[in-house]
Amino acid sequence: MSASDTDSLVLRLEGFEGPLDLLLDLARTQKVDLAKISILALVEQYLAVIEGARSVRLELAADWLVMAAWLTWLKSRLLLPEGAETEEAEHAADALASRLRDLSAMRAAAAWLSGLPQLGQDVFARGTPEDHTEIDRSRLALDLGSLVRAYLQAMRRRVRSRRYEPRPLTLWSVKEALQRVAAMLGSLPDWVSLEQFLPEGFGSVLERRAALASTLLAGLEMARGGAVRLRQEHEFGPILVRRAEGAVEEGA
Amino acid sequence: MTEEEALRLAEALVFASAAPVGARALSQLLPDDLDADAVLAALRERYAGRGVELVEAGGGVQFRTAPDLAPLLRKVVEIPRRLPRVAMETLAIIAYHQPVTRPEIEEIRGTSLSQQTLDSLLEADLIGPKGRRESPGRPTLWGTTPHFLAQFGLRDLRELPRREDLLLEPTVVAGPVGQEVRSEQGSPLSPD
Amino acid sequence: MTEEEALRLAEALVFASAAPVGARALSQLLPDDLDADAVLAALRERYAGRGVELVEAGGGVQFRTAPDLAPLLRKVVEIPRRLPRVAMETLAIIAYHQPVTRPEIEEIRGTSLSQQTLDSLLEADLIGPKGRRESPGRPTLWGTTPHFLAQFGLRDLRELPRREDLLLEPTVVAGPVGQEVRSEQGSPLSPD
Repeated sequence: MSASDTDSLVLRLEGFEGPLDLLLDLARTQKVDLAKISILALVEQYLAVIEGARSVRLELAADWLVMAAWLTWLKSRLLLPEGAETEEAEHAADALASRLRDLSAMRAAAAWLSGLPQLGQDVFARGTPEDHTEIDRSRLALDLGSLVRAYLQAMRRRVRSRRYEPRPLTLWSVKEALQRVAAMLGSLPDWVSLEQFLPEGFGSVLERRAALASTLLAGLEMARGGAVRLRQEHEFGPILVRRAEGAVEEGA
Repeated sequence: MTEEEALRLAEALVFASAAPVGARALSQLLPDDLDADAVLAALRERYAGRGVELVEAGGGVQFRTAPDLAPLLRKVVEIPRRLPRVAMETLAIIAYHQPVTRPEIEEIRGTSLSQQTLDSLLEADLIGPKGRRESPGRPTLWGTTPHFLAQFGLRDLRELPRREDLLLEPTVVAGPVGQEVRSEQGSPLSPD
Repeated sequence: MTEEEALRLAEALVFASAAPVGARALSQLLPDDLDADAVLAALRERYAGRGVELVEAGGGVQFRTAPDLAPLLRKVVEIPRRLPRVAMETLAIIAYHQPVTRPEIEEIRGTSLSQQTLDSLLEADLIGPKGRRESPGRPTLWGTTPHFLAQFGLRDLRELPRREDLLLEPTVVAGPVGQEVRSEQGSPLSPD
């Protein structure tokens, strides 16, 4: 393959439907029977194309790179002296060649189908078919295909007509906790548990935990500012709060 | 173009057209030296007495079954009725979301559901009431009938293609719009 | 009923129907001593070379315009859009590997299958669900429809070329290497 070929492939990379598509195209450029392609040559060409493409566009899709990594492995094994690993690699190479053959056969089948005169494209059925049926309401023409099509239609229309509305936030914020702690502080004679500052009536465990975290943050904030003191007797024990009189004590 | 070729073309054109073909439409396809009226006349003559005849209709000509054969055909050609699109969509939604209430079907289709549509599905014995939802107004729940399974050749409802196999979700759920939809797509009875 | 009368009747029956007509439908109209297949064969002969021809497709016979008239008819008859290449490839894979699941199709093409492609094939009534595979997740199996055969003018799926014949690609074999015959056939799914 010449350098100019590589360049044009790099530019065309977006036109390929995935790595297998590119590999098949490269195999075709070897201009031999697919059964006789050199997997090694193919691997080198693919890696060259991917390397070239990466120098132009760093963001190359994952499946291209996964295939590149796999082919690198394959190449390294194929180059090893005879041994168990080479055998394994040859199996893998056969599997790859076989996949390419199958894809190639399906391409050819698609081309063959496209070449047939298609109803409604190349040949036409009667434009005004006559219905001599006396309509018998007892029978319905129902098939799974039309049921599924109808469902898809309904769901797609629904997606189009839908608007996004964010859910209202119900979590107790640090700001709210600060206000509440500040408001309640004056009436506290001595150390009280932080949990005493939580508002009532939480719907879920999650909401309660969030409120506790907000209240703790509020307490820490106020302790930093010297308004309160925090204390924890032991690990995981209740966190106690009282109005500050002197130095600030850090919570454990 | 020979006269025979013109005849072939006229035959194919009249056959394939969804509406009657006038001489003017044909003449656009014919070379100047061929007269469309004459070609159509020759075509009519060729089909005279056959099972299908060329008749004048709506400002042009059209193929029609010979009148004497129509009664014979009437007994045989069986074209089963298709459900209207709205009914088919409603049926599909009931099949996939059952048991489901009428407002829920309307919510999914994004439009109101006519009594006629519901009646037609009931008459065809494709759907039936499946109790009531214990919510304000106690709306009727709808589901599919055993006859529905028989009509579609299904052993049971699990034979319906799964929604994920219809590719509804992977592309639909791109971004917050999709997520919103997905969460409501789940069975209406199952809470999040 | 004379043979000529049988021919008229068959002509009218096939002309009237929107879908291919099977020999059995015709034989119900004919007296016992007349063979429906023979009548249809005589009808085909009568229409050979005309602007409208009798062709076998999708399990029956249908009148269709002669392929050579397509360029002229396309000027006046409305044509739906052709399927894009990706859809044709997917259709070919489904036709050859059916019943087949979506992941298998993706495996063969080496890339994911878009919603749009599957939709377009479903909407054109070329493919349909064919039950589920009894494997984990019970994925939906896809296959071609009767309309697929009618659309491409195939009598049945056996009219598709054999895969090993498809592999003798004139595009890959440059030069006069045409005689080279390969017997082996790629396995449909070779896992890594």
